[in-house]
Amino acid sequence: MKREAPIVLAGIVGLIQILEHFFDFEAIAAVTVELQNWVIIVSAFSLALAAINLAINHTQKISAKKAGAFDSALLLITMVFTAVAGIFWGMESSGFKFVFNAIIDPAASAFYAMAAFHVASAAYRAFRAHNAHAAALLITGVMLMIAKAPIGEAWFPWMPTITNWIMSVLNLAGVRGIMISSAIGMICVSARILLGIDRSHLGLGRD
Amino acid sequence: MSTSIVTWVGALVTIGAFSYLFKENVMYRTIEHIYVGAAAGYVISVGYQNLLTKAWRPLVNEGHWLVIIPVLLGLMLFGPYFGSKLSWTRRYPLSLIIGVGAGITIRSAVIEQLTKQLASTALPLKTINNVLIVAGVLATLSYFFFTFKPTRTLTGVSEVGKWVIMITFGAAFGNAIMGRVSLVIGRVSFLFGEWIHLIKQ
Amino acid sequence: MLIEGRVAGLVFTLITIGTMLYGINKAKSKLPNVRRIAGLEAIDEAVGRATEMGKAVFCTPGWADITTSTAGATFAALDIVGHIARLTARYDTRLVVAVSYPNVYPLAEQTVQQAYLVEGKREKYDQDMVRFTSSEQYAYAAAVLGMIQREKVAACVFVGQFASEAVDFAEAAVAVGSIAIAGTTSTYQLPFFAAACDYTLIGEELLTAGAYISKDTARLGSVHGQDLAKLIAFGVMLLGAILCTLNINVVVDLLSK
Amino acid sequence: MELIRKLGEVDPRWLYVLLVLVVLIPMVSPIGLPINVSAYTSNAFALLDSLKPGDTVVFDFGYYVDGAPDVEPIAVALFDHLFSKGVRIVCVSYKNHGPMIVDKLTEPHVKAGKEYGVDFVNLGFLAGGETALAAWAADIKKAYPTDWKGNNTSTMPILQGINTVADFDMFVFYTDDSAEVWVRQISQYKVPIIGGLITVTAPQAEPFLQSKQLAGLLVGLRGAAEYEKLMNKPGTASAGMDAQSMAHLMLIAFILFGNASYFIKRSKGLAGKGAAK
Repeated sequence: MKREAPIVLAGIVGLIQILEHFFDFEAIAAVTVELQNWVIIVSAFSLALAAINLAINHTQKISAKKAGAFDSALLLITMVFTAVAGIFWGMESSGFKFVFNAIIDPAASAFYAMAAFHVASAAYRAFRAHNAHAAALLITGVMLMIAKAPIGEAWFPWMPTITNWIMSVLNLAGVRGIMISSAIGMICVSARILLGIDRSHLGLGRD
Repeated sequence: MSTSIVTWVGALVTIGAFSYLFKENVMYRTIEHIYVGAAAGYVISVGYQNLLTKAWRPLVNEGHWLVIIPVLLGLMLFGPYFGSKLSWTRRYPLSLIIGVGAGITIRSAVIEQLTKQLASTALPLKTINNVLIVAGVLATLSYFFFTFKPTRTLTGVSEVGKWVIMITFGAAFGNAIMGRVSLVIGRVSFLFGEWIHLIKQ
Repeated sequence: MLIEGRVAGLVFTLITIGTMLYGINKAKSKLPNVRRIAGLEAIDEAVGRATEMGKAVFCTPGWADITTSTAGATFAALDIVGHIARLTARYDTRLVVAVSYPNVYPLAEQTVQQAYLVEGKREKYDQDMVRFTSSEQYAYAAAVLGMIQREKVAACVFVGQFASEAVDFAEAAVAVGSIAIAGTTSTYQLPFFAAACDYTLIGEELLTAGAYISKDTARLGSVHGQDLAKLIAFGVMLLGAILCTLNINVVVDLLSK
Repeated sequence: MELIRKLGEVDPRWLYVLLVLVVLIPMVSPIGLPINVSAYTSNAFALLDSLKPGDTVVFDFGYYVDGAPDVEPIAVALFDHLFSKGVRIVCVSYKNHGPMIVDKLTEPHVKAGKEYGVDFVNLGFLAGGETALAAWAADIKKAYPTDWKGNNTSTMPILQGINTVADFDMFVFYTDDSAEVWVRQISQYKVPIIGGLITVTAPQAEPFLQSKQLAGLLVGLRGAAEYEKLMNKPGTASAGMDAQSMAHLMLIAFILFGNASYFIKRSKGLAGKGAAK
């Protein structure tokens, strides 16, 4: 029972979503939206899960006096401060806004921009025409980069015409082919979950 | 030079993060941990705010008793923290989220990403572009046939598909690099514009 | 009753699920044959090369948890990790596996251990083979980069879900002169992998490779069922285009019903 | 030949410094290269320009601050454009950084006299991803009983007469992900959708444009620069275009050099890679 009930629950709520979309039943429509709003509430709880895991993990590191205990303490202090500021002073408060604008925004942006630097070194050391397929990829990519930079347009005025054609014909065909294939894949994965064939997401073994 | 403390702290954070590009160091590790902590705290605040508007106020102010069900389900997510005997509790809220999500995926993917795409590919084969689009989609799709007998035709068509896919990746590659460059521009403009005013705004 | 404009969607839902169930049912009596997947064959070759050179094989099942929608990619990746572990056990090659999420760690450990057991090399299994890094993106990425540089690897396999760290990994593998094989369903990272790595498993190829290695009836059967659904889609588009050329719009009309 | 081979082995840290310089110099002393407006941008501009005073539009913020440099300039330009036309804007957030971003972007307009709750509103973030999007699209006031600041949405002037997403005149989303989620959940409501996309994911939206599931696309910093040009109001995006040009040239040069060095090495049998095929 304990194993079957969650699977049945997933199946029923999923089926309701599907039926409501294709059939015109007033009663189901209300239930569907209600269920969706329940998901919002449960998801709001789940936002705390990752934070709790993180807190437990780092508390253990501190109590075991492992290397990096200082970093862990720093992490916990910032986390508690931010959460307290957000909950008690409110997310409109200047303390909370300070954390967002002075720490989260620049740090996230810097970490993400770091990937751009790695692209530069990868352009230099890794993006190789090691076979014909990779050559086709690189040539298309470089043409696009020329066409989208104002200086490239000035030097090769015909380049944007070619790249626009590539985008709206060849690229369109490739993306659509991949999209159709993965849409069918997505439907099958979801259906296997709703039918209880795939239950790995619930930690119930992979049968 | 900027006189805003937010800009100054932000600049130090940015430089600290970028210092990793030269060598893993204490400053980077410090910034990383502060950031991860702040981001977690931010998410907790957002979650709390959501619960306030979606669960607490409707329940207390308007008497929507039905809200108790998702609240209980939400609390069940935390069962496993109170001993492995309670690890089953988490399956129910997960089932709700996954079940509704799977249903929504099926119902919208099948129309927006399947039937509408099929209809838009049924183009009159009267221009070269249309022929290329139809042939390209079919060839790409056949690259993802995995279990059919590999006849010479199928292998040939899927090889064409692989070329189309590579050109598609080429387009994505060019765009990806462009997007990443914008990110560097953003940071350079912050450090040298907003912070030390070298770039005239 | 039926909502206008969504009938074709309903029909295709039923067709897709129907072919999938048919495929799974058929697989119970006979597993379908899966076509050659170049990236998968390259793994055997890469392990062989590492063995010859006396160097290590590195792999990672990506940066994703098993409770999210990308679980499929992670499970397929774990199947490939198991496959690699059997090869390294057979040839006595050193193996390093880096794991990101806590939930994935025990699964990866069990997978590798099981592989050594099956190959009769239990004593060769080493606790240090499967290493937990961090679920924080940059910490995970930094750890992986460190391992690739320090462990003198001759083959790198990156499979599963990846974000912006993909390009760093591919670049690191190239920098140490290792063969690089990658596979992911995250489409934005695929171009970087395809440009930098020797072999790339594209999207569903990864999922199919996982199903193929695991010999899991339901998953392999589903692959066959999906193929049938794709074949129907293929036919509908081809027919639609031909009829449309002859000014007959019946297929487009039916699809928008 | 030897030089090219050696150039292939430069310490990557020099490349990082070079990239910063290549971006910085044209920003300090702009070259002012002309930019051409693409058909995508002019089509999207024409659609947005056809909105009338009093029309109500959704802005859905689906990006995190880390992707902001590439996406946000589009949002900034559209706020300017639509507010100047007297269009009302309902802001929602698909990702949790959204509400803070909306606050920041609307601040100058509040100072210029736009009234909260009448000219625009910040409804905030809902957890639950695509399911949350589906929920509020179907019934906006049920999903958002209050806005981000705790005001009751049912009495808010800007939301009078609006129940589902179909009641809006246009739907604009900004994202650092792909357009698929919005096409899946919003396209069924027959409201024109315009996507403000991060550059990376633009190629994947192409089929939706051809099939008219999306009405228009604005892509990345370049798209924003073109939009600024159409509005005759150069801003941050236009300022970055010279830097973009130079960085592209540098990266193209890197790819060419890298490949030349690779082929020289390979011809001498020095490269480990490529031997596989």
